[in-house]
Amino acid sequence: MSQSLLLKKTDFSIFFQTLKSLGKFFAPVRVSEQSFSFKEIETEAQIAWEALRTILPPKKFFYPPSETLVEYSGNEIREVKPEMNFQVLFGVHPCDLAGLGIMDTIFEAGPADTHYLQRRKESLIIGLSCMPDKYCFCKSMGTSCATKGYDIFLTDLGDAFFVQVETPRGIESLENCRQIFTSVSETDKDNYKDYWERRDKAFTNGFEPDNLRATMDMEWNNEIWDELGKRCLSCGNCTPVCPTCYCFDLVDIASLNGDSGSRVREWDSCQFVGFAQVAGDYNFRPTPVDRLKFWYRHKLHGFDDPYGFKTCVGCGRCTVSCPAGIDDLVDVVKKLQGQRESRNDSSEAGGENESQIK
Amino acid sequence: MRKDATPLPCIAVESLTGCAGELLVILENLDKLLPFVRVSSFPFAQSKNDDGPVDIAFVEGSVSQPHDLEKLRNIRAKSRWLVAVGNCAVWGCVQGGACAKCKVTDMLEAVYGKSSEIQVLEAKPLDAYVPVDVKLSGCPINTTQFLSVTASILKDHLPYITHKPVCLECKLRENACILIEKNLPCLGPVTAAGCGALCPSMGAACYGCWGPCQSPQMDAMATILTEKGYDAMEVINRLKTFGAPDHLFERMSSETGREA
Amino acid sequence: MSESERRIIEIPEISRVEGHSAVTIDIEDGVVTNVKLDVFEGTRFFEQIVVGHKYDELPHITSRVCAICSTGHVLAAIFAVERLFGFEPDRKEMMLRELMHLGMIIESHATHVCALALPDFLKTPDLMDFASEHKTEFLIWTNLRNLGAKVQTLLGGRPFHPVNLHVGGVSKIPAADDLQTLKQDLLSSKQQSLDLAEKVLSFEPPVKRLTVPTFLCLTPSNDEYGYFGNTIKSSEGWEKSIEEYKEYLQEEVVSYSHAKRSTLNGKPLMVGSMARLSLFGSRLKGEAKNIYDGSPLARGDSNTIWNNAAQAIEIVQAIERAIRLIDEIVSHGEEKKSPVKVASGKATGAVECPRGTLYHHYELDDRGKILRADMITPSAQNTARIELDIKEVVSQSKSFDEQMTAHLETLVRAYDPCNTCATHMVSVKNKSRNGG
Amino acid sequence: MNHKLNEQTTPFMPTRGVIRSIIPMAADNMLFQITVNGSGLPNCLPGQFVQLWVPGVGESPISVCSGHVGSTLELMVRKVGRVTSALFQMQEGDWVGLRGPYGHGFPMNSLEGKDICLIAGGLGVAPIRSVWQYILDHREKYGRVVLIYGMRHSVDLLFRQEFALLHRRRDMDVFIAAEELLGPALPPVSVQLGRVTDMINLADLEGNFEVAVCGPPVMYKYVVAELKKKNIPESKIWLSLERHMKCGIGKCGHCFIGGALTCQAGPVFNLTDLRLLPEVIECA
Ligand SMILES: Cc1cc2nc3c(=O)[nH]c(=O)nc-3n(C[C@H](O)[C@H](O)[C@H](O)COP(=O)(O)OP(=O)(O)OC[C@H]3O[C@@H](n4cnc5c(N)ncnc54)[C@H](O)[C@@H]3O)c2cc1C
Ligand code: SF4
Ligand code: SF4
Ligand code: SF4
Repeated sequence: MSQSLLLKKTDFSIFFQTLKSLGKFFAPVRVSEQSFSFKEIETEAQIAWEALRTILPPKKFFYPPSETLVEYSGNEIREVKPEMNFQVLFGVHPCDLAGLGIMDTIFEAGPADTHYLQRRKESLIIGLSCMPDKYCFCKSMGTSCATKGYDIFLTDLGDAFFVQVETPRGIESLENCRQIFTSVSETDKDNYKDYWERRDKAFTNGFEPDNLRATMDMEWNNEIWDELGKRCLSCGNCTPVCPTCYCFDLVDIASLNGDSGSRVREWDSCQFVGFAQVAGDYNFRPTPVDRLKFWYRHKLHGFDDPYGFKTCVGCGRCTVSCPAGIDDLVDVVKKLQGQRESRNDSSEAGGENESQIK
Repeated sequence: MRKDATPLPCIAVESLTGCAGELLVILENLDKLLPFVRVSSFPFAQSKNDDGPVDIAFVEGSVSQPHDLEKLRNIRAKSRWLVAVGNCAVWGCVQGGACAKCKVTDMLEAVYGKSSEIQVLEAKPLDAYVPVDVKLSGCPINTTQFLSVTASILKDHLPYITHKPVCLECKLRENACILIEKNLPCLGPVTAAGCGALCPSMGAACYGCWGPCQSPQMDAMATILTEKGYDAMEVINRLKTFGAPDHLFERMSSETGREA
Repeated sequence: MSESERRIIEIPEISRVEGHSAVTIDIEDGVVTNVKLDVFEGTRFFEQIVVGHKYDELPHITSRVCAICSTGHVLAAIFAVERLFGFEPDRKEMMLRELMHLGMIIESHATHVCALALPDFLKTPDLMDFASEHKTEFLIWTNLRNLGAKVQTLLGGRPFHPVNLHVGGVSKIPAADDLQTLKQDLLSSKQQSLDLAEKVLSFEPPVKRLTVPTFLCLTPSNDEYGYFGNTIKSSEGWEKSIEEYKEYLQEEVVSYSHAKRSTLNGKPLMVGSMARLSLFGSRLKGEAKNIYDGSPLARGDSNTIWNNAAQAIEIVQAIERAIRLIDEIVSHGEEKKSPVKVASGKATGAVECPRGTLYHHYELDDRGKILRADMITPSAQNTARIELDIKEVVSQSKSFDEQMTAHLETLVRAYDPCNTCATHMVSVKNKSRNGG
Repeated sequence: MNHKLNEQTTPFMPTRGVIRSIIPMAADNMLFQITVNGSGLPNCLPGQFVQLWVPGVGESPISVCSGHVGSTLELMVRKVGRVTSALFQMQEGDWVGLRGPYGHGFPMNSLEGKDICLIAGGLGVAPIRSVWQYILDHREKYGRVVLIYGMRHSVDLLFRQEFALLHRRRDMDVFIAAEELLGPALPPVSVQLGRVTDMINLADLEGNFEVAVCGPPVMYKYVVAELKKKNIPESKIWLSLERHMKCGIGKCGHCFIGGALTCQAGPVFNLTDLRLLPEVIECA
C-alpha cells in the first residue's frame, strides 16, 4: 500500500539535499535546444523540470550502453561485477517507469541478468508527473499512469507535490527529512484528482488502442511498410532511444599479450543489416522494410512468446529521434487502422518530416 | 599460446599514396607494440629496413601510380597478413572520391603536359589489385580499434571490426542528433562506426571519413538531405567524398535518372 | 666524355621523412652539374579534389593533404574562406585556433626532431635500438608528441585531422577544467623541451652551408612570435600581402619530380623554423628567448642542420605561449558568434606550418561552391634550396662515399620535407572542369 | 540493501572445457570432443545447443551432437567465419569456454512409442545425430526409424564411419542423397544421387510418423511440401531452426522470429506453432 504525503515546493531543497546524501543523484538536464539527458547533478538548479523525454531512457542506468561482463587471463575466467554505488534517479515519467517495468520482466526471466538486477536494486527511483506534448501517446499504450517501477512518485500540484511513497526503500529514504512532509488534506486529494483528469484530457496524440495486436498481424503485408522502408536509413536511432529496446551484441576484445582479454556487451539494433544474418550469408531480414516492420511489430504487437505483452510505452522518443522523420508510430498505426487521411495531407513524407523537426 | 623460444612476429609498416596519418598512429603506438613484435620494415620511422617475409604488413595509402602497385605486389608476396589501414587503403579516400568525378589522366596532362613521363593511376584501394586479409578503415584509424585488431592478428585470428553506422556510437554517447536539431548534413547514418561518433559529439556533422557502413541506405540519405534543402548534386558530392564506391549509388541513379 | 669522368650518384629513397623522395647527383669532371630531388610520392591533385565541393567541406578535405600538418591545411583553408566572406572571427576563436596550431607545432616538431632527425646524431638507424639505447630521448619524444596530440585532441577531437575547426568558428568550446588540466601537462613538459633544445644544440653539424639563403615567413599579426598573418616578410627586406603570392613566388613543374617547385624569380628560398627565427626571433619571450639568444642561430649561423635546433626552440616557445593562451581563453567570456554570410569571389589564406609558409587560395561561386583552388606548400618552396645545399656540400667534398650519402640524408631531413604535402599541390590552371 | 545478487554469477559466465580431440570429418568440418567438469552440460538433450567460446574471438551457438553427454561433449563445427576459424586453429589440450545447454530440443519423451523420421540437410546432421544416438540408446521406446540425410557433394558426408555402421542396422532405414557424387571413399557408404526430398519420396513413411528436420534455411520449404504429400500432419513435424544468437538465454534479441525467441521457444519448433509466427511463412 502506498502512503500519500504533501511536500511544499519551498521545502524541495531539503528533500533534494537529503536524497543527494544517499548517493549519486541523476536528473534530466538540458543538453541542447531540444534535448535533455539524465545526468549526475550537483545543484537543484540543474534539474530541467520541463524535460519530457531524455535522449536515452533511464534503462541506461541499469543496462549500460557498453559493459564488460567477463575477463580472462591465462587459464582463468573471471566475471567483472558491476561497480555499484547507490544512485537516485529523479524525475522519471510514467512512460519510462512502464518501460523499466518491461525491462525488469525481461531481465528477471530465467536465467536472470544479475548485473541489471543488481543495479536496479541499488537505486532509488523518484517518479514525476508530466503534461503530454504532441508526441506523447502513452495513453494509447495504457502506460500513462505509473503503477509500479518507482519508490516515490511526485505529482505537481502547483506550489506543492503530492507525494506517493510506494516502497519500504522510499519510506526509508525520507526518514532524515520527515519533518517537511505533511499529511494530505481533502483539498490536496481533490487537486491530485484534478491534475490527472486535466492530464488525461491534455493528450492530442494517440490512437484507438483496441485490436492493436490484431491490426499489426492483419496488416503485415500493407504497402505502407514499403513506403516507410524506402525512407528508412537503417541508422538504428529508433532503438537505443526506446525505453524497452534491449538487444545487444557481445564482442571479445583481445589484448596484445595474446593471453588475456574481455567480453563486452554493447547495445545493438535490429535495424542493422547484419542483425539477423546467419552462416551461408542467409539473412532473415535483408531489407530496411523487413527490419522496420519487424521492429514495429515487436513494439506494437509485442511478444508472441513467452511474455505476450506489447513493448511500446508511448514516450514518443523514436518519433523525435528518427532523422528520416518516419518513425511516427501513431501515424503508422492510424494508417494501418485505415484512417488514411489522418496526418497525410502533405502527401509526401517531407511535410511530415518538417512537422517533426520543428 | 606463444612459446618463449619462438621469435617475435615481424611486422612491416608501409605506405603508398596517402597523408601518412596511419604511419603516425602506428608510430605513436609503437611503444605498446614493441614488446610483442619485431619491426622489420618501417621506412617512415627507421632507416634500417629489411625486405624479407613478414607476418603482418600494415599498408597505408591508395594505389595511385605504377610505383605504388609494384610496391603493393611485393608487400603482398612477402606477407602472411596484409592489413589495409586507413580510408585510403580501404576505400581510396578523397583522391579516390575525386577520381570518380574527373579523369586522372586529364589532370596529369593539364599539369605536366602531354609528353610527361610521370605515370599515374586512378586512385584505388588495395583490394582493387591484391587480396587483402583485413580492412581497417578510419581517417586516421582509431587507436583502440587498431590495437585490438592487431591483438587478434597476432594470434592469427580474424579480427572483429564493426560495420554498424556512426549513429549507433552517437546514440551510445547520448548526443543530440544534429541532423535533426541543426539540419546539418550529418552522414552518420551511412558511415561506418569506429571513431566513437567524434564529429557529432563535438557538435559537427559527420562527413563520412570512415567510409560507408555495411549496406548503407544512400538513396534514403540523399532523399532526406535534399528535403533539408541541400541540392542533389551537392549531396552526392558529399556522400562520395571519402571513397564510397559507385555501386552503392546504383539504385539512386536508376531511380532518379540522375547522374550519380 | 669517358665513363670515369661522369658519375651519377643516387640515394634511392630517403627514409625517416614524410612521404617518398630520392636524390640524384650528376658529377662531371669532379664538378656537380645537377642535383635532382625527386619526389616520387603519388600525386593526389588536391586542387581538383576540392572543386565542386562546398566551402564547409574544405577543412576536412584539405586536412587529408598531410596528417602531420593537417591543422595547418585546415586553418589556411578556413582563413582564405573567411577572408573571402569578409568574416571576422572573434578573439576567443582566434585564441582557440592558435592553441590548436601550437599543438600541431609541438607534435610535428617533436616527431621530427626526436624520431626522424635524432637517430642520425645518435647513430641508431633502427627504431628499436633507438627506443632501447636512448631511453631519455625516446621518452622526451613520446611525451612531447603526446603533449601536442593532447592539445589537438582537446581542441580538435583527435590528434590530427581535426573535426572541430570550421569556417565561422569551432563547433565545441573545450571545458575550462579540461583546459586547466592541459595547462598542467604543458607546465610539466616544459623542462623536457628545454632539455631537447640543449641536446640538439650540442650536436656538431656534419656538413656546412656556403651561402645564406633568402628567408621568407609570415609577419605575425600580433606582437607575439607566431604563425598567423596576412603579410609575408623576406630577409631581402621587402614585405608583401599574401594575396600577391603569385607575384613573388614562381611555381614550376619539373620533369623528374611529382612535386612542383617554387622560387623567388628563379632563386631558391628557405621557409620554416629557421626562417621564422631569423626574421622574428627578437619577438621571443621567456626561456625560448634565452635559448635562442645563446644559440648559433642568433649569431646568424644559418647552417641547415640548425633547422633542427630552430624546431626545438619553437617547441619551447609553443609550450610557453600555449600556457599563456590557456589563461587568456579561460578568463575570456562567451562571445556571441556572428553568422557566416556566403559570398562569391577569391581570396588567399596562409599560415606558418611547422615546415614553413602554406598558402591556400580559393575562388568560390555565390553558393559557396569551390570553382578553383591553389595551394603552395612549404616543402615545394624549400626544394630548390635543398638541391642547392646538396650541390654545395658535394662540391666541397673530395670524395663521395657512404658517409657522404648519410650526411646528405641528414641534410635533407633537416628541412623536414613533407613530400605528401608537396605532391598534393598540383594545380590545373587552364582547364575547366565539370567538378560538379 | 540486498547484497545477495552480488554473489550470483552472471549467466554470461562460461565454464572451461578442454579440447580432448579434434577429428576431421570433411573439408572445413571437424568434430571437437570437449571435456567439461562439473557443469550442467551432462543434462544436454537432443536438439539443444551450447554457446562455445573461443577466448579473445567470440562465441558461437553450436548444436550438441551426441545423444548422451557424460563428461565429454561432441560438437561438429563447420568453418565459416571468425570464431569457427579460430577454433580450427586450436589444438588438443587447449581450452575453450562453454555455456548451456540452451533451448528446447526435440521432445524425446512425447515422441516415445512413435515412428520417427529424421531429416538432415548438410550440417543439420549435427543435431539430428544427437536424436538418432538418443533413440538407439533407448531403442525399445521408439517405433520404426527412418533417417534421411542429404548434401551437395558426396565428399561432404559427415560421420562416414558411423553411417557405415548405421547402414548395417536392421532396426533403422538410412537414405543418403547427394546432388553430386564425387569419387569413392572409405569406408563405403551408399549414397544415392538426388536430394532429401527425393529420399522422402523413396522412404516408406506409412505409419505413425513424427518427423524431425534440420538443415539450411532454404531446405525447409521443400521438405515440408514433400511431407505434406505423404500426408504427415503439421503437428507431427518438428523443425530445428537456425537464427543469429548471441546470448542463448532470451536476452540479446537476435534470434527473434516475429515475437518469439528461437533460443528459448526453439530452436526446435512444432510446425503448427511456427504457422502462428510472421516471418517464417516462406522459409524456416
Ligand atoms: C541453434 C544453432 C545451432 C548451431 N549449430 C551448429 C553446429 O552444430 N555446427 C556449426 O558448425 N554451426 C552451427 N550453427 C551455426 C554457427 O553458430 C555459426 O556458423 C557460427 O556462429 C558462425 O560464427 P563465426 O564467428 O565463425 O562466423 P562470423 O565470422 O561471425 O560470421 C559468418 C556468418 O555466420 C553468421 N553468424 C555469426 N554469428 C552468429 C551467431 N551467433 N549465430 C548464428 N549465425 C551467426 C554471420 O551472420 C555470418 O553470416 C548453429 C547455429 C544455431 C543458431
Ligand atoms: S526508422 Fe528512423 S530511426 Fe529507425 S532505423 Fe529507420 S531511419 Fe533510423
Ligand atoms: S548526429 Fe549524425 S550520427 Fe548522430 S544520430 Fe544524428 S545522424 Fe546519426
Ligand atoms: S563522425 Fe564521421 S567524419 Fe567524424 S570522425 Fe567519425 S566517421 Fe569521421
